[in-house]
Formats: sequence, C-alpha cells, structure tokens
Amino acid sequence: MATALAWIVLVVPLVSGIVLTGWPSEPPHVVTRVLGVGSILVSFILSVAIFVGLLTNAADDRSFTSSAFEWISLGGVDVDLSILVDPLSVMMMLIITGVGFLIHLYSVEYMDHDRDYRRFFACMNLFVFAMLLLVLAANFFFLIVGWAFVGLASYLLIGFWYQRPSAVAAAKKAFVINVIGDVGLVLGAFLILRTLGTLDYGEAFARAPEMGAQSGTALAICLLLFVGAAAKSAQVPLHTWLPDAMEGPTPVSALIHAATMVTAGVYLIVRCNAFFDLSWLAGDIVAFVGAITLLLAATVALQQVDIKRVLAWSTVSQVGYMVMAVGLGAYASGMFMLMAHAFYKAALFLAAGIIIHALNDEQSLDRMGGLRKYLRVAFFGMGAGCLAIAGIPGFAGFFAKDDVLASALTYGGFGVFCWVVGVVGAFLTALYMFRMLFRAFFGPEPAGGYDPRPHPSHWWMAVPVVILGILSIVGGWLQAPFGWREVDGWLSPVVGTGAEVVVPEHTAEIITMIVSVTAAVAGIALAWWLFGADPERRIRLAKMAAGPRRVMNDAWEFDRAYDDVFVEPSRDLANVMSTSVEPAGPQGIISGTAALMRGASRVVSASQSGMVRAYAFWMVLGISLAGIVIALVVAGAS
Amino acid sequence: MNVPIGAYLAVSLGLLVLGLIGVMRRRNPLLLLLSVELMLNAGNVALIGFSRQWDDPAGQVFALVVMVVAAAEVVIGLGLTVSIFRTRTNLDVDELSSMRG
Amino acid sequence: MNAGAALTLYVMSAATVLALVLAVVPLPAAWRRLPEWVGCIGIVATLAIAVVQWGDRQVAFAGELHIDRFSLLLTWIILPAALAVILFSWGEPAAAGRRAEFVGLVLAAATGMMLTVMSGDLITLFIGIELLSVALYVLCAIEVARARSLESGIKYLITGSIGTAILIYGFALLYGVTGTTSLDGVTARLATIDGMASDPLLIAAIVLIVVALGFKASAVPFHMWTPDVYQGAPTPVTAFMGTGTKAAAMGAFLLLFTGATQQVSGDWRALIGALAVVTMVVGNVGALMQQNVKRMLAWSSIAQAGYLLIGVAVGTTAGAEALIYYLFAYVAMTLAAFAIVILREREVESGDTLGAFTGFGRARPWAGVVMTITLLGLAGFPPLAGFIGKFLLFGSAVDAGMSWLAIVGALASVVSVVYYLRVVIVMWSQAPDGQRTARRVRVPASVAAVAVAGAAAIIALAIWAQPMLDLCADAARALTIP
Amino acid sequence: MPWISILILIPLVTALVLAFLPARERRTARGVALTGSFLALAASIVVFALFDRDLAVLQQVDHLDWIPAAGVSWDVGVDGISIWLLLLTTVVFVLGVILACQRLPQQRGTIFLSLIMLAEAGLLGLFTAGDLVLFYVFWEFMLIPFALLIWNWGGSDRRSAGMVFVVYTMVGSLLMLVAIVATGIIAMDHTGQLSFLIRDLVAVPFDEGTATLLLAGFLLAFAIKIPLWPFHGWLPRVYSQAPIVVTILLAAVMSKAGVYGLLRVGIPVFPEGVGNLLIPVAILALVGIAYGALLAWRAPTMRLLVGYSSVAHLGFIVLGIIVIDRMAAQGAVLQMINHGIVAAAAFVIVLILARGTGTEDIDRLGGLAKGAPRLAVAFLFVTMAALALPGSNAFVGEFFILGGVFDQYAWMAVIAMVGVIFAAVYMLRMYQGTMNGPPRGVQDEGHAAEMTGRDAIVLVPLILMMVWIAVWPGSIVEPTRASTDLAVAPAQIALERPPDQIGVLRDMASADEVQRP
Repeated sequence: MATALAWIVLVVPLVSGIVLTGWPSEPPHVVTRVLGVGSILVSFILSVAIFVGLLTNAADDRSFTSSAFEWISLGGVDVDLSILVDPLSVMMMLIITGVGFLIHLYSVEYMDHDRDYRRFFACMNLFVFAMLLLVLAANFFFLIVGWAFVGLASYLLIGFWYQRPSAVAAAKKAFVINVIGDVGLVLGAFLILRTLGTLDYGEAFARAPEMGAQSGTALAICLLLFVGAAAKSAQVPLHTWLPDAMEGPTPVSALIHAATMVTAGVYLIVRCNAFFDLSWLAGDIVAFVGAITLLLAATVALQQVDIKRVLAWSTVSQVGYMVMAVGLGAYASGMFMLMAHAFYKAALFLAAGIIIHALNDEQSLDRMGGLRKYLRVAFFGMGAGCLAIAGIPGFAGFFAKDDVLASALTYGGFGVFCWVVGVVGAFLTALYMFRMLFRAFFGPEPAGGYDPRPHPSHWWMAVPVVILGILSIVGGWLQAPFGWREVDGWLSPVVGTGAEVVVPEHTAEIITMIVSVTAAVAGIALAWWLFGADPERRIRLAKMAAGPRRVMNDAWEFDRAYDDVFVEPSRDLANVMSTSVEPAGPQGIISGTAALMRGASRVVSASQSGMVRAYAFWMVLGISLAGIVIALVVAGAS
Repeated sequence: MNVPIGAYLAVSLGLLVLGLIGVMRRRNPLLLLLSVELMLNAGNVALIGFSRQWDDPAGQVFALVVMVVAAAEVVIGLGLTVSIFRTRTNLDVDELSSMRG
Repeated sequence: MNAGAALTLYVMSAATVLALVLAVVPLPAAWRRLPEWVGCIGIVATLAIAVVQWGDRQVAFAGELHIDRFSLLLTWIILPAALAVILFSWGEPAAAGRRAEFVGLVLAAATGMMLTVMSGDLITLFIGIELLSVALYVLCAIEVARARSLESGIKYLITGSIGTAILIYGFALLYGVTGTTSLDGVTARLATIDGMASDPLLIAAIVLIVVALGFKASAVPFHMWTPDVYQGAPTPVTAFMGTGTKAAAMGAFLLLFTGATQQVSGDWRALIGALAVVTMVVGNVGALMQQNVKRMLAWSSIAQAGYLLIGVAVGTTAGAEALIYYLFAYVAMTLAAFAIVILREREVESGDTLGAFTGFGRARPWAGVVMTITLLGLAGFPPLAGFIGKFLLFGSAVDAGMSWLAIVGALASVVSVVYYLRVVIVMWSQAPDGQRTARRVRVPASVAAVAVAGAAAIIALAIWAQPMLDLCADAARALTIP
Repeated sequence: MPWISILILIPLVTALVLAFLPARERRTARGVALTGSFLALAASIVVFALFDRDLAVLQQVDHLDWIPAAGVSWDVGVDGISIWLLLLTTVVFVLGVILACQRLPQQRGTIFLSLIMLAEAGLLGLFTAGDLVLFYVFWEFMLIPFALLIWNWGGSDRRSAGMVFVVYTMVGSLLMLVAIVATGIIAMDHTGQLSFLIRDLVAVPFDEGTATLLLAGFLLAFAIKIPLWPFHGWLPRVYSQAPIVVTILLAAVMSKAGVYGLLRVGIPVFPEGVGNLLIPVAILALVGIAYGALLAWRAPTMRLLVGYSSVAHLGFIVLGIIVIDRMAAQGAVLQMINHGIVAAAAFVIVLILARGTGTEDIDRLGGLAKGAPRLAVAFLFVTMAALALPGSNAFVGEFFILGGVFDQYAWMAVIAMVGVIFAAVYMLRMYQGTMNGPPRGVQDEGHAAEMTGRDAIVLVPLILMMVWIAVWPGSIVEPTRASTDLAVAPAQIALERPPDQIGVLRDMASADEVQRP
C-alpha cells in the first residue's frame, strides 16, 4: 500500500512535467498552474498518507521495498527499478513535496510575467520527480540517476534565463561540479559493487560489516560517496557553484538551492550510515569538512551585498552543520536540522523573493532599507527565518542547531573541535543574518526612494511565506532537549542504535544551550550596533580590516584558484593539443606519410631520365645486384 | 685442335662486357645496335662452345636461330633509326627523351 | 610426334600471313575492314581450338612444344587480349592506312606469346619471346608520323635487344650446365645436381634469365623502358604490351622456374622474392604522381608485375595457381582500363592525361562506372577479381613461409590505392570542364564492348572464382607433372 | 528462408535499381530508396523475431561455398553481438534515407541514394559475416560507396578527405588481410583444412607469440576504423567534409565496425594474444578518451566537436572490450547501440542548425533557444545522452563498462572518469554556445533553426529509442548476454581470471546444479 502510493508520488510530477513539455504551444496559465502545482499537491497529500500509514505500523515494520521490473541484468549484476519506502525516505518525501508545494504555489505569481511560464513549471516538476527518485531509490544505481536528474533540473533552472551570459555560466559551473560529484558517487558504487557484489541497498548494507570495521575499503567507499555528497551539498572545496546558482529565479533558489537538493548529501550519508559506521576516520573527515565549510561560508556571508548571495552562503554554512552532524554519527540530529533548515531557509528565500519582485528585480542590499513599512509579509517571513536560523530559543533553528552542537560535544575529542567551530559559526550566523535583516527592512530608504513604490505581493506569494514562517517558529518542537525526541525515534529503524550513533547527552545539551544562545544574542547585538542602530556607522567603519574583508568578499579566492589550477591549465592543454599535438601527431602522420611518399615518387621519377643509355646502366646494375643477392643466398645456404 | 671451354667462355664474356659498355656509353643509335649485336654474338660463342663441350648439335641450332633474330632486330632498328633521324641532324639517342619521369 | 597438337599455332600463323598479304593487296573500299575480320575470325577460331584441346599434355615436334593445360589456359588469356587490341583499333583514325599491317603484327605477336607459353625447349621459348618482341617493336612505332610513337619504338627496341642478349646468354649458360635445351631435360639434369652452389655457371644462368624475363615482365630495376614505351606507343598497342607480353613473360617465368628449375628453387626464391618486393615498391611509388593516365598505368603494370612475381617467388604450385588466376584478373582489368583511355582519347585532345578525365564520370556515367570498377579491381578492392587474386597470392606467400612478401605486398597496395583512386576522384568529384567536352563523339561500340566485357569479367571472375581456380590449379599442376 | 542473405540483398538490389534509374526520375528514386530501406528494416525485424536469445553461437546461418579451394565461403548469420547492430543499421539507414530524400542533391540524386543503399548492404554484410574473408570483403566494400559519396557531394576539401579516409583505412585493412590469410593457413595445421569460418578458428589454439602478432594485425585495422587514438587522423577531415547525411551514417553505424570486429573476431579468435596487448590498447583507449574530450572542447565547429567526442566515446567502448570482463563487454555492446543512436541524433541536430543558420561554427551562434524552443528541448535531450548523464541511455552502457573495468583495473576506471567530466564540459559548450546566451548568428531569434515536422520524423524516433533504452536497458542487454559471455570467455580463461567471472563457466555450473538433484 505504502509503496503503491509512493510510486504514484514519484510518477505524478514526472507525468506533469512531460505533459507540460509536450504541450504543443505555450498552454494557458491556468493549465500550467493546475498541472504544475496540482501535481505536487497530489504528491504531498499522498506522502502524508504514506506517513500516516507508516505511523500506524510498528517501528520495525516501516520499511518496504517495491520493484517495478528487472531493469537490467548484466555480467552477474541485477538492477531492479525499485523503490524503498522507510522512515528516512518518507521524511524526505514530506519535506520535498511539502516545501516544494509551497514554493510551487509561490511561483504561480512570481513567474507570472515570464514568457516561459510553462518551461519553468515543467522544470520544477522534473526537479521534484528527480529529488523523489533520489530519496526513494532502493539501490545505488537509481540513487545516482536521481542524483544526476536533480543536477540536470538544477542546471536547467539556474540557467532558466538563458540569454543572460552570467546565468548560462553559472548553470554550466553547477553542472560540471555536480558531474564531479557524480563521478565520486559512481566510483563509490563501483567499489561497493566490486566488494559486496551488489548495488541494492538492503543487501549492501547487510553485507557491509563483511568489509570489517575501520577497513581501508570502507574508508574508500565512504570518501567516494562523500565526494558526491560534497558536490551536491556544496561543501568545501566543491561549494563554489552554489552562490553562482543564485542566477536562477528566486523560487528555484528556495526549493533547490536551499531546502532540498543541497541537503541530498546529508541524506546520502544518513542513508549509507552502515558504511560510515564502519570507519570513524571517514566520519571525522566528513565532519571536518562540514566544520570548515560552515565557518568559511559564514565569513563570506558577512560581506555579501546581494541579498540572495547572503542567503546562498548561509545555506552553505547551514549545510555544513548538517554534514558535520552526520559525519560525527548524529544522523537524526542532522536530519532534524535538514528539516528545520528547509522551513526557515525557504521562508527566507521566499521573503527575499517578495522583496526582489517588489523592487523590480533589485537584489542589492545597498538599494534597500526601511522596507518593513511596505512589505509586511516579507518582513514576517524574513524575521521568523532570521530568528530561527540564529537559534533564538523557541524557534526551529534553536532546537536543530543545538541538537547538532550537543551531539558534537557528546562525541568528545574531535567533536569538541567541531563544537567550538559550530559555536563560532552560530555567532557569525546571527551577525550576518541580522545584518541583512537590518539593512533591508530597517534604516533609511535608499537615496532617491523607491520608484515605483514597492508593491505588496498577492496571496499566491504571501501564503507560502506565512506558512513557512510559522513552520520556522514551530517546526523545531519535534525534538526538544530534555523532552521528546520524535525525529530520533522516527529514524531509529534506519540509523540504528549502535555505539556509533551519537545521541546528545543532557550535560552537553545544557552547555550548548547556554553558549550558543549567548553567541546568537551577541551576534544579533553586534549586527544591531553595526547596521541597525546607526546606519552611518558601517560606512564609517568601512575602511577597517580591508585586507581580510577583501579575501572574504572574494570567497577566499576559491574561484580564482580553481581557474588557475584546473580551468586555465586544462584550457591551455586543450589548446596545445588542438593547435600543436593534433596537427603534428595524428594529422602529421597523414601529411608526413603523404609528403614522404611524394618525395619517394619524385626520386623514382627523377631516376627515369628518359635516356636509353641510362636504362641500360640500370639493367647492368640490376644484374650485379641480382648476382650479389643470389650469391649471398647460396653462400648462406651452403 | 681442341679449344677448352674456358677459352670460349672468356671470349664470350669479353664480348658481352664490351657490348654492355657500348650500350651504356654510345649515343649513336647505329653504334648502339652494333653493341647489341656484340652481346648477342657473345651468347652465340658461348652456345657453340657448350655445344662442342656436350657434343650436342642443339647449341649450334640455337646459335643459328639467334643470328636470324639478331638480323631481324637490326633491320627494324635501322628502319626506325632512319625514320626518326630523317629530320634530325645529329645521331644522338639521348635526344629521344621527350617522355620521362 | 604429334604435329596436329600445334593446330592453334598453324591457324594463328595462317591468319598472320593472310593479314600481312592483305597489306600489300589493294582492297576495294567495301572490304576495308577485311584485315580486322581476318584477325578476329582467326583469333576466335584459335580460341575455339584451344578450348577443345583442353586436356592432358600433348607433345609436338619432339618435345619442342607442350600443349597442355598450362599453355592452353594462358592461351585463353593471350587470345582475348589480342582480340581486344584489334577491337580497340577498329576504325582507329590513326591507323587508317595500316590496318592490315597492324592486324598482322598483332597476330604475329600473339603467335609469339602462344609459342612462348607452349614451348618445351629453350629454343622455342626464345623464338616465341623474340617473335612477340619484334612484332611489338614495330607496333610501337606504327604511327610513324608521331614522334613519340617512334621514340617509344626505338627505346623498346634498344632495351629489348639488350634483354634479348642477356636472355640468350643466360640460356647459353643453362645449356652449358645441363647440356640440353629441353626443359624436361633441364629438370632431369638438375635433379642430379646438388644445389646451385655446386656450379657458379648455374648461378650466373639463373641470374641472367631472371633479369631477362624480368625485363619482359617490367620488373624493377629492368622496368625503365616501360613508362616511356607505354606512353608513346599507340594505346591499343600499349594495352597489348600490358596484357599479352605480361602473360607471356609470366608464363615463361613459370615454365623456367616453377617448372624446369624447381629442384633448385631454394636458391632462387629469395632472388625473385627480392625482385618482387622492389618491383612492388618502386612500381607503386613511381605511379603515385603521374599526370598521364597511360604512364600511370605503365607504372601500375610494373607494380602488378611485382604482385605476379610473388606467385613465382614462392616456387609452389599454389603460387603458380594464384599467379594464373591473377593474370586473368589483371588482363581483364587492364584491357578495361585502356578501353576507357581509348574512349577518352577519341573524344578530346591529349585524352590520356589525368586532367582529361575531369568530370568524366559525371559526363559519361557508364564509362565512369566501368573505369571505377576497373581501378578498384586493380587496387584490390573486394569483392572484385583483383582482390581474390591478391588474396591468393598473399596466401601462397604465407603458406610458403614468405610472409614478408605478403606484408610488403599489402603495404604497396595501400600506395596503389592512392593513384588508382586519384583517377576515380577526378572523374567524380568535379563537374566536367566545358572546353574538354566540346567534341563529343559517339562511343565506338567495339571499344565499349571490350570495356564492358572487361568490367563484367572482373566481377564474374570473383563470383565464379572456384571454377576458375579449378582451371588454374589444373594448369599449375601441368607445370610440374607432365 | 535465408533471411540474413535477403537482408543484405535488399539494399544491394535497391542500389542497383536506383543506379539504373534515369537521373530525372527523382520522385521514383525517393520511393524506391524508401521502400528498399523499409524492406531492409522489415527483414531485420524478421531476423530479430527469429532470433534465439539463449543461443550464444552464430545462428540463422546461410552457408554457401564461394571458393572452397581457398576456404572462402558466403557465410552469414547473426549472434547476440550483431543482432542489435543489424537493427541499428537498418533503422539509421531508414532515417538517413529519409533525410537524404528531404534534401536530395540536385545533381545525380538517384546515384546519391544508390550509394547510400550500397553502403547499407556493406555494413549489414559486415555485421553478419561469419567468414573472415567475407568479413574483410564487406569491410572494404563499404568504403567505396562512402568515399564516392564524399567525393561527389562533399565539402570543398572533399577530394583529400575521401582519399585519406580510404587510404588510411586500407593501411590497416590490408595488413589485416595478411593476418587473415596467415590465420587461416596457421589454423590449417590444426583443423586439417583451409577454413576462414570464425567459428572454426575460435576453436584453434594458437601459441602466444603467434596469437599476439595476428591479433596485432587485426587490431591495427580495427584501431584505424574505430578510431583509436592516435589513429583518428582521418576522422576530423572526413566528418567535416562528408555530406552531413553521410556523416550521420558514418558516425552512427560505420564507427561500430571496428569495435564490433574486436569483440566478434579479435578477442575470441586470439585469446592467447590478448594478455600481451591488453594494457597497451587500454592505455591508447584511455588517452583517446581524454584526448578526444580535450579536442572536442576546443573544436571550432559542431561537426568536429561531435566527431572528436566520438573518439572519446569509442575509447570507452574499446576499454570495455579489451579489459576482458563480461560486465564491461556487455556494457560495450550496449554502448555501441547507444553511441549509434546518440551520434546520429547529434549530427541530425547539427544538420538542422546548419540549415537554419548557414553555419556550423559554434562561436558564431547563440541564443537560438528563444526562436527554436522545440529544437532546444530535443537538443538538450541529445546533449544529456551524449554526456552520459545518469539516467540517460548512454550512462547505462558507460556505467557497466566502467564498472567492469573497475573490477579488473580500478585505475583505468578512475582515469576514464576524467573523460566523463570533460564530456559535460564540451557538450555543454555546444549546447549552451548555440542555444543559450544572447542571440547571435541569426535573424528573428532563430526561428529559422526551429525543428520542423520533417526534422521531427527523423529526430523523434531517435529520441524515442534513447528513452526506450534509458527506461529498460535490460531489454537490449538480454539478447546479447549469451554471445558476449562466449566471446570473452576464452580470453578470460587465457588470462586466468577467476572462474566465477567467466559467464560460460557459471552457466555450465548452474546447469550442473540443475541436473544434479
């Protein structure tokens, strides 16, 4: 029953996307809306039904596999087109379809004036399908397929405004980095296949212990999988595509580049916990990368002027927390934060979208200020989101982030390092988020005022923002310190309860709560002092620490380094290949041989002087040579 | 008198070499033909010598045939020479090199 | 003694004499085609006799002539070639006044070729070669008004005479070693000799005979006359030299080496193999840049001689079989190619240059198709007869442990593809240029017939390769088993 | 019914009929060519229907002695490796003929169609030949129609392009001929009679040195035809100079000849020699993967880009075959089909773009998606298949090729991944360069480049095939399994691979188990 519904959940967005794509001409907007948004609504309702259905089952009876058909059987490997419905995938389905539905709804108005209305919804539906495939797949092959389809949809949506060169470039960059991730994932799958002889989740995870704890193979598998995860989840050093991805329409940024797709890496690690449990080193490396990412991205976010880029870097940073958590083995905490983040980051993005829409595609914080008068809904959404992300008690981020940090502290040793980084990150998070909030909604209006006056949004856009804002407030109460741990309980059939699985201790929770709330409040206060209380102060202080700030502004020079280290050398190599090696080598073989033969032919022709006497001479020479040859043969034989 | 086969061969070889040098050195078509004749007769000498050695008439028959053939070739050669060099002043086969390469 | 066995030669000689008589008899205008008819009928009659005679060896004139499957099968090559040459010159404007001489000389040369391959004795062999050579000297120069025709005649004559002298010297030495001029006698005699090393005279004899026959077959480095003579001679004559002479020379090679001196084959295989290699390489390379199609075909005939020599070099019956098969294919291809050249020569000035073929295929698709098939066949493209021939020759080389011959042959073939296809490209890749097609004449039916027949033979020989090969195998066996 | 012979004869007869048609009968010629190509398609479907997928050896064999004295025969049949190639050939040629009919050259259009049908006959013969000499015959036979097509209707540099095509191919193929001859003669010691039947030769044990030499002889021919780096020099010239319909046929079908030969002839007949050549060939394939990708990245025109990408893609296929792994080999067989379809589709798109804009230069185009949205969708589809996006048909093949390679030589798979990444770079360059960015190179936003119904007739079937394979690749792989397992098994044994990797042994073992109880 659950699986049958899950198939429908999976297929409905795909069908809708295909119908929209195949519609002979631009369909009426009504049709596009019904198909594009309705399909996701159907999926969401069915997902809820599945969730309710699973809730009624016993905890150890919540995992179902369903195979559609034997997709390929080759060289001793069988791959079925099959899905796995279990607490983890259902949780992801709910987030994808739930948040996805709200964002689709929002897009109805946001994209209303775009000539490619249909294309937008087709791509969005494709994305939802791909994301569902990613989380529902019951084997690594279809995980990879979903993984790549997600990347494709992301590519299409980043490059949605394809006549903008910057959008095209950003799309390409995102795609290529995702392919690098795919390669890691594929290699990981190869290693799993070679070691365990199967790509099926169930079998692979069951046989995983055969590799032996702390074995090199397990480490290699984990790291290869993590390459894929890092590329998708924008972890250092594969994070550079995400800020550029903001070239896409804002709903895209909200859905793909904040709420769902970028968290796929977290999902992957949780899904493959059986492998990560086998190698503490792999887990620590993952956590370390997450920690570095969260800190680095937070510093960069401090400097951004583009409102969407602030949110983008904030996403990188937040996903860093999740990755850190799952790396340390706090799978449920990571998933909990994933969910909470989906709520508040979507709220933030959609609120930002309202601003951008209202200001006729203006995205620079420099041209904003005092907007709380005009855009109340956006203010609500962004305010709720900022409070949540900063970790103010009671809001979703508070529970989620503190859960992660407490887990880190519980982990001990290396976890303490992560905890410290996390706390610093929390401070920075509060600082940059409230910087954005204060600069956009408080302070004076930009010079010359707004022309035309920012217009409040229609309910299509307002409702999702409000709902998500509310979710940012209440969504964290699923799992409270000292109280209930609903997410842990829900996920325990998937992640298990072994020694490697970290669950925060109460002492850690207390310490974390005190420290992180202090850090958050400090961050907000500093932001108020710098940006809110006196808008002129930041201009007065602008010259301070110019060097570090420039580095941060350039995102720690990753792009330039990649250009210098990878892109330019490969381009040079390719140029050398096509301008020197190819003409001299493979083409040179041809022209060289031709020239050689022409030369030989000329020699032969030249010997053909036309004079009879010369011919006689050659005959005599020939006789002598023939004599020598035969004499040699005869001498050799005897 | 019994001439040893070596003598026959020496004479014939001498004739052959003379002929070969002649065809390589001479430009006059008539002298070229003469050189060819020398070579053919070198063969004849050898044939006759061997004929005597084996005491077999076939070699002499062969030599007669060669003479006929040589005559025929010379006839054609002279005819061609006349028709070619009717219009030319000097007899030089090297000038006959309009086709080459 | 079975003089009747030589009936083919009588008929040919009679036709020759009749044609030559017609040359001196004034003929009424209505009978001006009589010499050609005499030639055609004579050849067809001889061919019919040769077909009927197919069977075990018959000996005529005390062993001077062997009429066996070998000589008869080669006759089947020589006679159609002669017929084709007469058809080529049918109504040829250049030979208008000398039809009878022309036909008579062609018949004489064909007789010489037949005599060569039928000979069972060094003397007859020599007479045959000389008969064909002398007739061809004259044929080359038959267009006395054309300087190049004369030039080719005298060049052929002088170089040919040197070849003759070398041949006679070689024969003399062989006679000196064996004491007999009979081929069977030579074989019997050599059986008593322990290898060639025992007798330097035998070495010299073999070298000189290889050189002289190599000259007739246009093997490198005795090939130098070939391009000049082929280019200068009237094209029908060139075609005859390319086919008949080649067949006769190869027949002589087989008779003397695969046949008579088989016992010492271990000693001459490397020599002839080296000759084949040099010939294939130089012939193909020399053809590469030629701008004159006749000259290109001359170089190609040199190269083809190289392939043919593989069949001699291996010294086996299988090699001979492959050689004879390839001769059939080669003759068909060469005749068809020259037929097209003749067509083009009739149409335009200097029609034998490569430029004259620009757009020829587009202007005359059928002639273009025939030429294309022919050139592809010469290049050895499957499934044409040229391919099968090469396949068999290479096979015989590998079988005889001389794989290097096959490898060189293969690489040389690659070179050959270039110049054969150059003609194809010129014919098809461009539109015909207006000037050259100004004078469009009707395609002479006789020439077209040869062209089509040749092309058909190229395909038919491939499709019915097995029956053809059975014949060739019989012929090859006749070389060693009387 | 000798269906396979009929299958080869249909295009041959069609070609002859077309050749005899008067030049002005263009309408009739179109009808004849279409009928012929569809009949061939029908015949291939019949062959497929009669195909027994459990049988590993050549089936539906038509045997006719040709030159028994030389061991040569007309011997055609089909096995799992060739069955899809036959269908690919007939399908692509149907589409090719449709394309050719849509824009029939003004000059000698009937001959154009005739040569295309002749080429089809050659390719069908090649893919069905069971006799090595016959294999060689068709190998060379198909060159000529293609070369004539190039010479007659090609671009400005058509003469030398066609010449290079033929001559370069022949360098390899004539040496292959020598190797074929040698194989037959050496095998004669074992079998007692001269035979060039592949199924006879498979059973002949060669000693290692001989097998290596002979395999090398074959490999050179295959390497040039494939083309394997660095023997690809002919490819850019030919692909860019040929009429684009011909380029489609070359890239889609003819480029499979080499890899087909390798798997069908080279590996099974000379398993003893594989061990010595495995690493060198694999390295060439790897270099080709990277090199093709780099050159495709910098290629100035779309044709060259797709052409060089073929070098890279075929490198994957070669790699899959040469590492001697059943998974990789089956992946390679699948990938042959995939590449055929994708390359055909890619060149069809190049054709549409070139027609609409008059140029094939990537840098002179841009932003066409606005005026040509339908083409953009199709192009995107093809792009994703060409860069083997997971979920596309090409990915399935690539995944299992590299999976098998990884099993045997993990480092090779890792290196090959570089090609996977670059594929994304260069294919996106082509897609984005033409479809995205500010409009360039066209008036009217590129409406002229939009896919018309006539284009769709050709492109949509190709896309549907891609979807089919992507959705259910098992249906393609399943009939090929038995033959592919059999083809690599001798080499696996010669390389002393573990028995559980060897498909044939596994099947036998499981058969034993079935019988034992």
